[in-house]
Formats: sequence, C-alpha cells, structure tokens
Amino acid sequence: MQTAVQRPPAHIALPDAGPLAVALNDISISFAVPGRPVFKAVAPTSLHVREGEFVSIVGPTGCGKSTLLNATAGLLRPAGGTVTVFGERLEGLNAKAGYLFQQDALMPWKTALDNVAIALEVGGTRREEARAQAKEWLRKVGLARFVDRYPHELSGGQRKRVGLAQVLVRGPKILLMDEPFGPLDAQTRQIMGTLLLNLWAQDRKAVMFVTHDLEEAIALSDRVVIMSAGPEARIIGDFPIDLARPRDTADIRLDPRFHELYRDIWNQLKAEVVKTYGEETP
Amino acid sequence: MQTAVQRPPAHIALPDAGPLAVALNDISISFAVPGRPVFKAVAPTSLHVREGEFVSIVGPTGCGKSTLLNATAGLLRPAGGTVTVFGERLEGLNAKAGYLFQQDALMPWKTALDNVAIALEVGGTRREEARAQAKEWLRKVGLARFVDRYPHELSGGQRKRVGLAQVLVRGPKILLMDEPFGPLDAQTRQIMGTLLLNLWAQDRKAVMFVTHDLEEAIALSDRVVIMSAGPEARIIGDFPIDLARPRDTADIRLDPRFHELYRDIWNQLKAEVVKTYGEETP
Amino acid sequence: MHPVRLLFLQFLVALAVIGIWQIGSTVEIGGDYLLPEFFFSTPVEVGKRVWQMFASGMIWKHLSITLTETVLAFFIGSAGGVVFGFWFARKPVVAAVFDPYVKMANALPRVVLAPIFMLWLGLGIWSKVALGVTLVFFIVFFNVYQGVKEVSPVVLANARMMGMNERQLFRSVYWPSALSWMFSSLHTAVGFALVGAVVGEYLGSAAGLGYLIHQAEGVFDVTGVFAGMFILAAFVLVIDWGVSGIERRLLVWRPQPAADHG
Amino acid sequence: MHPVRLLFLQFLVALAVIGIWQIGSTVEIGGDYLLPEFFFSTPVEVGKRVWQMFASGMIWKHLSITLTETVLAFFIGSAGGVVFGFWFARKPVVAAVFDPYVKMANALPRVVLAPIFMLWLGLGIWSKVALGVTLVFFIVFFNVYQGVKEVSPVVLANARMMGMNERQLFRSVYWPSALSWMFSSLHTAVGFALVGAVVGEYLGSAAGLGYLIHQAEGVFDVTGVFAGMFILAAFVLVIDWGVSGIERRLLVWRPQPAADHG
Amino acid sequence: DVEKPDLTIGVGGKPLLYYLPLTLAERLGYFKDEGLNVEINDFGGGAKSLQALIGGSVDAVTGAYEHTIRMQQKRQDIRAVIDLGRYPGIVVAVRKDEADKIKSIADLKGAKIGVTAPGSSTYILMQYLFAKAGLKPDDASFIGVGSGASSVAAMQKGEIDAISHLDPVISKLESLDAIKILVDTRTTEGTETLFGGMNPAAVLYFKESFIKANPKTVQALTNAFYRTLKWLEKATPEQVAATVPEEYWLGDKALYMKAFEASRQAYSTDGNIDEASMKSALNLITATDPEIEASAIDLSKTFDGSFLSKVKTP
Ligand SMILES: Nc1ncnc2c1ncn2[C@@H]1O[C@H](COP(=O)(O)OP(=O)(O)OP(=O)(O)O)[C@@H](O)[C@H]1O
Ligand SMILES: Nc1ncnc2c1ncn2[C@@H]1O[C@H](COP(=O)(O)OP(=O)(O)OP(=O)(O)O)[C@@H](O)[C@H]1O
Ligand SMILES: [Mg+2]
Ligand SMILES: [Mg+2]
Repeated sequence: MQTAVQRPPAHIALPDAGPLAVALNDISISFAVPGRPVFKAVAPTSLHVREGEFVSIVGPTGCGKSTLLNATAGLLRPAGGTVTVFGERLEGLNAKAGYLFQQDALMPWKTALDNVAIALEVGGTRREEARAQAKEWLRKVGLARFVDRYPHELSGGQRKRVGLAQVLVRGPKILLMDEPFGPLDAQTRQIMGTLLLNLWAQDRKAVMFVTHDLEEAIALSDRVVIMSAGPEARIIGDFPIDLARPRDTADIRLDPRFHELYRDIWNQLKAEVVKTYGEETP
Repeated sequence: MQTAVQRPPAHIALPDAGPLAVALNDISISFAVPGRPVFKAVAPTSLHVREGEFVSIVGPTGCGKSTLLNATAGLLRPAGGTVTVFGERLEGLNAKAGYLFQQDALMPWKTALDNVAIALEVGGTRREEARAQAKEWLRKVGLARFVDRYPHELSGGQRKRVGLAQVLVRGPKILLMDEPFGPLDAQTRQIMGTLLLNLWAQDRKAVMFVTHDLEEAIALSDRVVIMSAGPEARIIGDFPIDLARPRDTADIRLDPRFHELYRDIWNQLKAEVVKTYGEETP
Repeated sequence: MHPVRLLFLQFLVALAVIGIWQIGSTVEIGGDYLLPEFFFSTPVEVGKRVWQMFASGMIWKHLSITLTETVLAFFIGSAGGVVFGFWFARKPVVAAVFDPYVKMANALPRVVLAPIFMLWLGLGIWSKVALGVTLVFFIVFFNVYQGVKEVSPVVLANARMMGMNERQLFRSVYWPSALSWMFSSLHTAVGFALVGAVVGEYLGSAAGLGYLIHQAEGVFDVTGVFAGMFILAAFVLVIDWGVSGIERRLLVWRPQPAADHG
Repeated sequence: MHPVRLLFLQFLVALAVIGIWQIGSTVEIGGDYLLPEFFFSTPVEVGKRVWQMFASGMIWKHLSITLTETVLAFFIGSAGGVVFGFWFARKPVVAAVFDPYVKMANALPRVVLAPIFMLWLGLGIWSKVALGVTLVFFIVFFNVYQGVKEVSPVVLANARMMGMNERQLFRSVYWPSALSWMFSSLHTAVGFALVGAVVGEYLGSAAGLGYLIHQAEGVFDVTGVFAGMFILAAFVLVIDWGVSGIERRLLVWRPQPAADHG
Repeated sequence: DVEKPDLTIGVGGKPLLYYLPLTLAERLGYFKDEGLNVEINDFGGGAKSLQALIGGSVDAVTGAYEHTIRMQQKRQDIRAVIDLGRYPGIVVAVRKDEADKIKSIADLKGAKIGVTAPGSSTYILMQYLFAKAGLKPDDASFIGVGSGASSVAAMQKGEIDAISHLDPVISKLESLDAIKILVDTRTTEGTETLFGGMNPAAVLYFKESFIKANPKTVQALTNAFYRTLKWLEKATPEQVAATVPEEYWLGDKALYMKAFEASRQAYSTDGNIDEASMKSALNLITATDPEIEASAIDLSKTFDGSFLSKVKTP
C-alpha cells in the first residue's frame, strides 16, 4: 500500500501492494490417464495475486493455464501445495470467484437473458430485478437484440459474450477468465477489454486472465506471468507492467515502453513454445 | 491460368485465374427463430473462390462467417441463391470439402489417434495405414505425445489441433476453416500457418479461412474479404493481397505493403464493427 | 411431412394389418386358417363388439376405473422414479449401497406380489395402482438416474461456480438436463402403467377393463378379449399424446434436427 | 468408497430388511402381526428352503431353464429394440407412421397374449422367451430411439463432412453416442426379461422357477414362493453384473465424474 | 336386519361352470331378496381369492372345500357353510390320436399331462390317480396350461398327450372332437367309482371370526345359495342359459347348454357335506401332500352345518 500512493493516478496495484486475494503455494496438479503413468501437468509452482491486481497468464498451448484456473476455482484439487483465497485455505469451491470457462458453459435450456439472470437469482435477487440487470449487461456486451435467443441460436462470439455477462453481472471479487475474448474480432476485443478494465477499476477486483494475445495481456494487466511448456509446467517469467493507468487499450500500443515489454516477454515465450515443438515439428 | 504464368515464383492464384472451386451466387440465409420474425442472417451476397486460392473471411462477431461456411459445406441450405462446387450445383453435402468447425467436433469416444485415423478409414484406407498416417499428422501438429488421449483429456488448443489433423489428413480439395488457430498461442499459430501454407502450395487447394486475426489473414491469403455486421450481412470489401509467395508468415509482417494492406482493411472493418455497437455500446 | 399424408399412411398401415387379420381368420389357406378364429376372432367381430360396448354404455364405468388406475400409477410411479433417480444420482454412496437391492426388486415378478398388495391396499383401485407403480417406477428411475449423471460437466461446473446450492442445481441444471431422458422413459412408462392396472384387475377385481378381459377369457370369448385390448391401446394413445404435448412445451430449447438434405 | 466398507453397508441394509421381516412376521404388535406369516413367511424359513432347494439339487434344472429363457429374451429383445430404435430414429417418416402402433403395442397386457404365444410357439421355452421379448423390446426401443436423436449435432456434422455413409455413421457416431442410453435401458430390461420368463412359466409350463412359484402358490406355500423369488432376484444380479461389465468396457472414454469435493 | 348388508364375495374365475350357482344367485336376485348388497370380485384363481379372504379384503369366498382343510394346517380357521358342488367336476382325457395307446391312467406313464396349474386341484387329482394306479408323481411331466384358450391350443398343437381340466375347456375340446375321456368326476357315476362317494368341490366359506360376528349375514347368504341350488335342481338348460350373461355362452349357446348338461349332476342339491364326503376329500389331500397329516385335521371344524339347518326360503 505504501508504494501504491507514490505512483501516478489511480488504481495501480503492484505485486507487493495490498492483501493477497489468491495465493497458489507450490501447487502441483496431476491427471490420472488410464493405462499410463500419471500425467504431471503442473509441477510445484506458486502464484500470488493481490486484491485489485490484474494478472495475465500466457504460455504455450496445452501448458496448464486452464488447469491453474480450475485449481483456483476449486474445481480441481491440487495433488500438492495449497490454495488460499483472501488468507483462507480453499476447501471445495471458491465462492469469491467468477469463472469464464474456455469452453461453452451456458445452459442450453435457458435463453441468453435467463442465462445471465440466473447468476443473480442464485444469490437471491428478485426475478424482475435480475432480468433487468441481465438485460443491461447483455446490452453492454452488444447483444441487446439477442436476449431471447437460446445458446444454439447464437454465434460462437455471441455465446462467449453471454458467458462474459453471466460472470460479470455477479460482481465477484476474483475474476478467472480463460481466453474470454478468443472468438471475438479485434475491434470487439478492445471494446470488451475497456469494459472489463472499467469494471475492475471500480471495485478492486483481482483478475486472472488467460490469453494468447500478448498485446492484450500487456495492455490490460499489472503483471504478465509466463508458464513453461508442459508437462510439469511452471511459472517461469513474471513481468510487472509499469504502464500508467487509466489506459486506453488502443492508444497504449503506441507507447514505446509497451514495445519494450512486448519484446522482452515475447522472447521468453517464444523460446518456451519452440521447446514444445523441439523434437516434434516437421 | 494465363495470368498465373506471368507472375513471380510459384502458386499465385489470383481472383481471375483458374476455374472456380466454390461459387456462392447471391445466396441469402435465414434462421427461423420461434416466436419471432425470420432472422435474415445473410443478405443476398456472392463469393467466388478459385482453385488454388486462399481466401480469408473477416468480419465483426456474429456477422455470418460460420453460416457462410456451413452453406458452402452443404450443411445449411440457403434460402435463396445457389452454391456451385467445381462448376456443379451443390445438392446435399459438399464431398470435396474438409471442414474444421468453430466448435469442438471431435468424437468423444475415440482417442486423438482414432479421431484422425477414422477420417481416412471412411475413405477406405486400411486401418494400420490410416493409423500410421494419423500418427504422422498428430506429430506435425505437435501432439505426438498425446495420441492415445480422449478429447476430454486434452486442452482446448490441443483439441483444436487434433481437429486440424483430422481435416488435413484427408487432403480435401476445398478447405473450410473456422477460426482454426483461435485457441493457439501466437507462436504455435505461426507454425500451424506455415504447415497449412505448405500443404496448400502442394496441391492447389481452395481455402476459405475465417479468422479474427487480420495479420494472420493477410499473411496467409491471396484475398481477404470483409463481411458487414449482421443481420443481412453482405460481403462489403474484397482485398487482393499482392504479396510475393512463398511467404514467411513471420517476416512478411515487416513488409511495408503488409502494413498498407493492414491499414486499408482495418479501417473498413473498424467502421463495420462500430456499426454493430452503434446504439448498444455503453 | 404433411399431416394429411401422414394420416393417410398411418391409415394404410392399419388397413394392411386389419386386412391380413381378416383374411387370416376367415380364408382357409392350405387347409388351415393362418389365424384361427378361435384364437384371434375377426376384425369385423371385434369392431362390432367395440361398437356395442360403447353403444350400450357399459364400457364407460370400466374404462373410467382402469383409466383412473393408469393415470395414478403413472404419476405416482414417475414421481417416485424421478425423486429416487435424482437422489441416487446425487448421492453416490446411497446409490452404491442400494444398487443390488434396487435391481433385485426390479426383477420380482409382479404377478406374484398381487396378493400382498391386496392385503395392504384392499381390493379397490389402490392395489392395482400399486402394481402399475412397481412397473413404472423402475423404468423411470433407471433413466432419470442415468440422465442426471449425463449432465455436461462444464455446464455443471459453471452453475456450481455461480454458487448454486443443491436445490438450485436441481432446478436449473439437473432437471432440465435429465428431461429428455425422463420423457424417453415416460413414453415406455405410459404403456406399462396401463399394463400394471390391467394385470392387477385381471388378478382380482370387480370392474375395469382387465376384469372384462378376464371374464371374456374364461369363456373363450376372444372377441371380447380383443375388443378390450383394442380399447386399452386406443386410450394409451390419448395419454401418450398428453405426455408428448408436455414434452414439446418443456423442451422448446432444443435445436431442431437440421433439415437433413444429405 | 472402499469396497469392504461398501459391502459392509450393503450387508447392513440386508440385515435391517431381514430383521424387520423376522420381527414383523413373528412378533405380535398390538394384537396383530405386521407381516402375517401366511403372506410373508419368515426369513428363517425362506432361508432354509433356499438351502434345501440347492442342497437337493432340484433347483438347478428349473433355474437353468428360466435363465436360458431370460438370457434369450434379453438378447433378442434388446437386439430388436436397438435395431428398430436406430431404424426409426434414422427414418423419421417410418417413425411418424408407426408411432401410434408402437405405442399401442406397448400397452397390451402381455398376460393376455400368452395363449397366442403358446399357440404359435408351443409350450417350450420359446413362448416364455416371446413374452420376455415383448417387455424388453419396448424398454430398449424407446431409449435407443431417443439416444440416437440426442447425438451432438456438431459431431454428427463433422462425421458427415468426412464422407461417412449410413453404415459408418452408425458404427462411429450413432452407436457410441447412444450407448449410454442403451445401457440405461438394459439395466431395466434385465429385470423385465426375467419377469417375462417367469410370468410365461407361470401361465403355462412344465418347469422353471415360475413353475415352482406357481406350484407353491397353489398350495399356499408362501415360503416356497419367497424362496423362488429370492433365487430369481439373486440371479438377476449376476446378469446385471455382466451387463455393467460390458458397459464399463465400452464406455471407457467417458470423463470420470469430477471428485466432488464441494 | 343383517349385520353387514354390503358384502364382497371372492371367486377365482366367475364365468366357470364350477361356480355357476354364484352367478345364478346374483342374476336371479336372491341376494337382494335377502337384503344383501353383494359385490363379486373375480380373481386370477381360487388360491388368490382365498388369500384375499385371509387378507380381509373379501368377506366370503366361493371356492374349493379343500381350502378349508389346508388352512387348518396353516392355522387359519376357515369354514364352509354350504356345499355348492358335490363332485370335483374334473375330467381326465387323452388326445384322440393317442386314445388307442392310452386306455387307462396306468398308460399315462411318460406322458405329458396338461393341468390348469401346478399345485391346483386338477394337478392334485392327477397325483391321486397316479397314486391309485401305482405310479410315482414324477412318472409323467405335468404342464401348467392355464385355464383359458391356451389349454385348447396346447391340446390342438399336440403339446400335451392328456389333460386334467374343467369345463368349459373339456366341453370345448369334446366339441372339437379332440379328446377321449378317461375319468369324469362331473357325474355321479364317475365320482362314485373313483372316491366311493361324494367329494365336495365348490363351497361357500368364511373366516370363523366372521361367522361369529355376523351370524345373520351368513344365514342370509346361506339362504340365497340354498334357494339357488333348489332352482338349479329343476332348471332346464335353456333357463340356465337365459339367466347367465350372454358372454358366458362360449360364443355358442348350444355348446354352453351341452356343457351345462354334462356338469349338472355335479351341483349339490341340498348343500350338505356329510362325514364320508369330508373324509374322501381329506383322503385326496393326504394322499398327494405328505406335509398334511390326517390326524392333525379336525374335520368338524371345516364345515358348519348349523346355518343350513336353519335355512328359510321365501
Ligand atoms: N482430464 C485430463 N486428463 C489428462 N490430462 C489432462 C486433462 N486435462 C488436461 N490435461 C492435460 O494437462 C495439460 C494442461 O491442460 P490445460 O487445459 O490446462 O492447458 P491450457 O494451458 O489451458 O491449454 P490451451 O491453451 O490449449 O487451452 C495438457 O497437456 C492436457 O493434455
Ligand atoms: N440456429 C440459429 N438460429 C437463429 N439464429 C442463428 C442461428 N445460427 C446463427 N444465428 C445467427 O446468425 C448470425 C450469424 O451467425 P454466425 O455463427 O454465422 O456468426 P459468425 O460470423 O460465425 O460469428 P462469430 O465470429 O462470433 O463466430 C448471428 O447473429 C447468429 O445469432
Ligand atoms: Mg485452456
Ligand atoms: Mg462463427
């Protein structure tokens, strides 16, 4: 906290500022694959995310990013190590977190509106109130005209945005987002990114953001961490992004510091990906 | 054909060269949404793809790109207009085309290897032969160590690559690819892009490639077409990419012509996306 | 398909069946009847008898009793199947412990249990309802149990992350997801509910369609037996039609199967 | 759960049931027996009788006949259900036309059809098999029919784009996708196959467990009836265990349900 | 002025000629005349109607006298109050094309014999006949063929060589000229030669406790049945056919009348069961069921003749 006050305008949460929202301490994760030795997806590794901190996770495909989010969400029990959420050891599901899954996770039997509204109703919000808020959120993600469509009547990007609204509408203190903007065009990505940043700025959420778009990661985050190629993936790089806030996600890409950071991260990442293909690429 | 010979090295198929592989003539596509007026997703629009031509389709999310591919695949019957494949009117499925779906479409009850092998076995290839080829393809997409995993035991990007192998192994004359590299990291994307280009260069495939990554579209394609925001989406821009072949998908981004093209396409696209959000964005 | 064309085709099938039946039971082929009248009656006779039953009005009393039993057996049995199916699916320990007993119970010949039901429930409709329930329950139970376990793991994880408690999960996830499983079993169950009611009446009663059939059987009145069965079967269609109606309403969200022009 | 713990719990349940039964049938409560011996016998008696049946070896003949009938009914009925289920699901016109007739057939009380089966198939095992088949068929049919229709549209589209013909689609898509539906129905069907065989024997036969039960009933030997039912039920477990084994082998590809520590 | 005007009577196969007096009493209105409102419940067999009586869901049963003896062994006090059929009415016959080979019970060794159900009275009679002829119970195979059309089918298809059955199946088979009769217990002659006297078949029985609690009701029922027996004694086949529901005619009035004519001697004329008949019945059971010891049975508790002696008919 003491360092935070010295810095430029608002909302800069640095690694060493504020209490811990999520702490993954030396967690390792394995999968039992029938008829094979246990697959050690994630080797003992640690990651700490402070309250109000926006952390992006990048890494080669299949390294273990989704697995890490699953463990933070409490959906996967790590084979070793502990997960703490706001100082408390996580048992069962992480009730403080909202999770936007990499796969489609909408309920196919509910319309877009109901899919978003249910997230509020679960918490006890009255039905009409929930629907009104849900409508507002669907408008924000650009789906005002699609509120009463069932998921199978939406395009891939539209479904993803419904999922986004579903998670954000609840206002969770911790946001776990697994390639949330993957199937969106560049322009929509920026709009959604801005939306997310505004929200984040309002109430000091902790965000763990998985993406393959390094520019996006840098533009949005306080920190970018790099995972090594699996199996036994670990976090091998941790880059604080010291760009001023608030940021314009489009303009910031013109900042020379942005390019410097990009190059540094990219070089490490590239080396890592090449490792995956080391013996395998044609 | 006569123009093709005058051009630089190999494999440059321009819009006016070679016979038509796919011709969408004034097709329009509508969806019946229960309790609502028919949703006119695609307004009468035309798109011609020549043999050996690599066409990328870009457009705002939800505009109708997947729908267009579905119509070309013969999975959706257009409400109006005709689809011709190599000069013949398409009735039923398009047997000449391989389609990589936007969604997960692997058979969950088959391992990665069997999922790829079955694509060959269907055509009558002997089982051992099919498996050998499948293994080779899985190696090419970087999954040599995951051949006997079931889809649910793979990460999102790994599943996508199995799907890619499944489509490519058959060597179809027409490739329909719906965001094939979406869930892959930038580095893997380039490796896969190069793989695809090599393959394409070998036997004059016609490719229809949907992507949200404009750089990727330009780096890979002979032409980039832009769709307008839906409903009643149309093709509103058609940019020939006159960059020399063969291309190095990484280096080409340094070419000044690349940036020119990027800017032109981006400007038109941006205007289009903003339209979608016209009344809706916060 | 156009509904008129469909009706026409259905009518053709009925015609073919009745035609074969009429010929088999009245025309001698190779010195023998294919469907001897003593065992099969003839469609004309059966038709006449059905007509008489309705014309004299005597059928209504029996029909209403059997129908009441069927509907009760159907509802109680399905409700039980749904409740236990969900409960077992959500409590793997309970399921594992009771699994062999459920399967044993499912294999008991209900005909033998009839005296016990009569002992407990008397001779009224309830002993017949009980018999129907023992058939319907298992059919629905096994399907609902499996249906709940087939819920998409991602959708389930998403719902749990929203903080749904067990009741909310049931309402918003398990129930809608298991619906198509449930309805599949309900179509079978409708028939079995009726079978249970009729067999119950057959084994001991003073009224109902099963009673009529039993009476007719004892005196070789095959016409009466077939007339009774025909009326039964026709009524099942009415109930099933109701089930399908509810199914259509509850499953509006499903994608229509693609107009398969391949 | 640890298998020993599971076995222990299952044993507890059996103990509780038998305990209630023993007390209900031998201890007078409020001037009356809860489970009068005349209708329920007592577990000790039943146990003794089962032991006798096996000790004297007389049971084997009957058991083998009933088991043969059950297994045949199960296989023929399920095979029929699978074939017709697939066929109807893939040919919507056929399904629409025959839909009402299938449902009517499902509602016919099989007990009444017994004479016809006997006429056609004689008094041997085949008339009993036929009775079992008519029960098993519908249970499997409705589930397979629905199972085929529930195939994921994307997976199906993908397979069709690979150029699969109808046979290949069946083998690689419809069949594996409908498997869990099929197995769900098979668990119900195992029990019903046995019920069919026993009811068939009950209505006319020279041997088999149904025959034994019927004989015992005729002389009010409830102990014999319960002993017969117990042996029946125990054997169903064996068959069902076989079905579950096959199920586990064929469905290895399914995700294990997440270790639910929520 | 009866204690229980609303009564349920159980029966296992009401349309059978075996239970004709019940249908007649109902159709002639004799129950009403006695101030009784009777509901008749039909069961899948005699055994089931007895179970219903013991379970308490019916008040009275028209069933086999034999049940009252068996129930003593099961510690259930069941008593008959009036006899309806004095002869068992069971017929043993062989298939026509076997008739020249099988001329007596002893020739049935190794044959396939159809009975209504294993353990039923038709089965027990065969066992009795076997014992008398010096055969062992497993010298032939006994096949339950049920009581409806399936028994006719079994005979027609040659699935069985002989049959032990009741009317109307026997009459139907006779009319089809499919069988030759060996033993006929529908007639005085046949029964006398077999048992040396009567052998009561259908009776009206109650639980002893019911009789004690509702003597007037029992009396009224006895009156109604006695009156029916008297009516039946003098009735012509036409009258009987005209009284029963048309559905009972087996699809053929002539056949029905013929069947009735064949069975009419079997109906009791006075409703009484004498000592000798009781013994004869007990004999039949003990000869075939080793579990029942004759010494343990108190025959005086199987039949209560006190109501019959007080019968008043209008
Ligand atoms: N259920 C499972 N069983 C076995 N292995 C699994 C399972 N789930 C994931 N894995 C393996 O664990 C590794 C990490 O998977 P994860 O889904 O976390 O990757 P990811 O980083 O999210 O990749 P992507 O960017 O492709 O989504 C992969 O190699 C994957 O094959
Ligand atoms: N089955 C359907 N019923 C109704 N509307 C549909 C259906 N499928 C698609 N649509 C609508 O058609 C439009 C085009 O959908 P399509 O999936 O082609 O978009 P897309 O360009 O692929 O988008 P994305 O980039 O998000 O994948 C969307 O507005 C969508 O809502
Ligand atoms: Mg992932
Ligand atoms: Mg799309």
